[in-house]
Amino acid sequence: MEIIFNVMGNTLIAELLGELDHHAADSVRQRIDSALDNYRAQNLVFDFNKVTFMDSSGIGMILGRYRKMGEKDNNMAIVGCSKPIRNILNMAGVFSIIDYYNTAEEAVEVFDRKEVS
Amino acid sequence: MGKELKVQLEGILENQGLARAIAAAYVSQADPTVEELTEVKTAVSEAFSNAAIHGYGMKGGTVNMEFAFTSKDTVMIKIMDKGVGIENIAMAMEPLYTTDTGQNRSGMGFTVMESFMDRIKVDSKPGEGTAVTMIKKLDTYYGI
Amino acid sequence: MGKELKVQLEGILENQGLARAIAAAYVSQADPTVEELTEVKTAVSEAFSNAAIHGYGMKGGTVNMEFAFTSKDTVMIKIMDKGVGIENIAMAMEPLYTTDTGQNRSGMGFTVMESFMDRIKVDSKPGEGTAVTMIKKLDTYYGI
Amino acid sequence: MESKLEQIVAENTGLVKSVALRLSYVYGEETEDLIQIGYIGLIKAAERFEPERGLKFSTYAVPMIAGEIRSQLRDRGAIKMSRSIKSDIAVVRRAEAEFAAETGRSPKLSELAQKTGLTPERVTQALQAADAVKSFEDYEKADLAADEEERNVMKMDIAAGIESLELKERQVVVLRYYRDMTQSKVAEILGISQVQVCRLEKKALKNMAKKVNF
Ligand SMILES: Nc1ncnc2c1ncn2[C@@H]1O[C@H](COP(=O)(O)OP(=O)(O)OP(=O)(O)O)[C@@H](O)[C@H]1O
Ligand SMILES: Nc1ncnc2c1ncn2[C@@H]1O[C@H](COP(=O)(O)OP(=O)(O)OP(=O)(O)O)[C@@H](O)[C@H]1O
Ligand SMILES: [Mg+2]
Ligand SMILES: [Mg+2]
Repeated sequence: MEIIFNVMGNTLIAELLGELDHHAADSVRQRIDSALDNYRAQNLVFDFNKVTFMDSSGIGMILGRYRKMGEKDNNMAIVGCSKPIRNILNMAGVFSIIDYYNTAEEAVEVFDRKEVS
Repeated sequence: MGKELKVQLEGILENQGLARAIAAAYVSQADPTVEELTEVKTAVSEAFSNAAIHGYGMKGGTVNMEFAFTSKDTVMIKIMDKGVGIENIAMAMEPLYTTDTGQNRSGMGFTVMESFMDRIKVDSKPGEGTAVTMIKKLDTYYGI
Repeated sequence: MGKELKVQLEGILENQGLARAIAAAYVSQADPTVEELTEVKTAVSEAFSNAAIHGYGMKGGTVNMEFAFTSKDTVMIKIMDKGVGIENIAMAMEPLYTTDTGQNRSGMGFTVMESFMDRIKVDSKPGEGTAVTMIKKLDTYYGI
Repeated sequence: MESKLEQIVAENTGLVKSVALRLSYVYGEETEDLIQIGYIGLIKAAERFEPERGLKFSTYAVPMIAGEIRSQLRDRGAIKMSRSIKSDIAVVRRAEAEFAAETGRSPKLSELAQKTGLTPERVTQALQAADAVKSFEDYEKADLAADEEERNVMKMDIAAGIESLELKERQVVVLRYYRDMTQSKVAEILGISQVQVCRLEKKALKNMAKKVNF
């Protein structure tokens, strides 16, 4: 799986491409964690637009990052899921703790507003 | 049954994509929707990764898969390992239950299989291995 | 070898497409070109149909297929039946040679396999069955 | 020694032509270009050929000629995931999205085949290939390929078409393109006239084009 990182202000956007399965998950976790450290980002957006396949490994990957980011000031968002992927994340209740937006820009806007208020 | 397929491959995570692709090739014969195809692939991916991760503790071992159509539009998929087996099957199938002590597993594999397939049966004995049998009716509802 | 795959299915023409699709799924792991993929699929198709038509005389029987990478970019495919076998292998492999008395066979199956794969070996014994082993080097791997 | 090599090369120029022709169909490159490259492969084959091993020269040379052509095309960046599968992926993906928007449900493989004009087998293959796409570059290129949509220059894939040919057409195509025989040689073997061979060949190529292009 390929990941392209993008930074907008305090936010790290991880755009994932390809198949996210248990085989790919290990390295995805590591790369995202080290990017979070390197950019000292406060917020994290997962862009799933180009993910062609995902199984439950994606849940673990996202929730793991959520736990790691932990602190109250940090924000996380997920964007661009296909229907099957949304289904899987829903099953685990991921969207009850992490917001879903259509685009990364939208997510960043919301984060910015939160910071102002 | 003429359309049965038996497959044997090594239970390592590297083979997860291959296991999915074979399942897709098999099920494609029944003209599923793209969504159904994704659901079957996901379920197979979960069962196969469980065999590799839990059954064989990431050390490898043979995984057998069997595919059959029990009717024109109903597919049955069986995924078997000869790994450590499961002590308490009912508990293992609970959503969020995982024996993984790290931060990486969500314990949602069986839940995903149950949601995407119509029926799932787990046979397992500690020390002997695990067989997951899944059945899915492909929706011919649209009359094509 | 971790990437080996063994497959068992019924040797009937209905399964020819499935045999091709499985071969494609396997070979796809090495990132072949579309052309290479088509070549492998066609060769598998020929060997599989020979098992069904000649080996089992269209009455069905088990066909085993084995896939392996002998190196990163070289695939080996073996297709086996336990059918009637071949009396004279060299003759059978000649272009245009066919034992089909009707109008349907062109006697080009082996020629196509030889043209599309790098190496092909046929083991056969009358009354015991036939094994066709084919090797192809995918030349996309290096240099890209 | 030297003249032996020249002789082998001279005797097998037809081999180069037939391989080049075949690959030019597949890759949509100029046959003449490929013939030039193919000669290099032929010379290599002639140098390395060991008759003692009992292999026919043509059996040994064809993969070397084809290999030479492919590797040069590859260096030029002409091959990787070839154009047809990339555009297949994009075409299928778009058709899927359109279908879902129109009907509110996911399409069956047969419906995608109908909508795209591809065979169901090719739809399945495109879906698998789409899953396996591994780089952003390939992903973008897939969309580009579909935008260009030069269907008439889509490569004809001889291999894919062979199985669907009628008996005589199949024999002619295999003998001509894979066994490097002249039309008159084929005519002799099949016991028909050269004109008939020529006709069969044209018809076969047309049929394969019909089957493979959309
Ligand atoms: N083939 C198997 N062999 C042995 N134990 C298994 C097998 N499959 C599942 N288990 C046990 O069942 C538990 C639940 O499996 P499940 O797939 O639901 O979650 P998980 O694999 O732990 O996490 P996730 O699949 O979400 O990454 C596992 O933690 C493991 O203890
Ligand atoms: N698996 C097999 N078992 C028994 N006989 C075989 C087998 N494969 C090939 N043969 C014999 O070899 C001959 C040549 O095979 P080949 O595939 O080249 O041509 P064909 O099958 O007769 O025609 P085509 O493949 O062009 O339709 C066959 O006619 C048959 O007699
Ligand atoms: Mg699991
Ligand atoms: Mg044949």
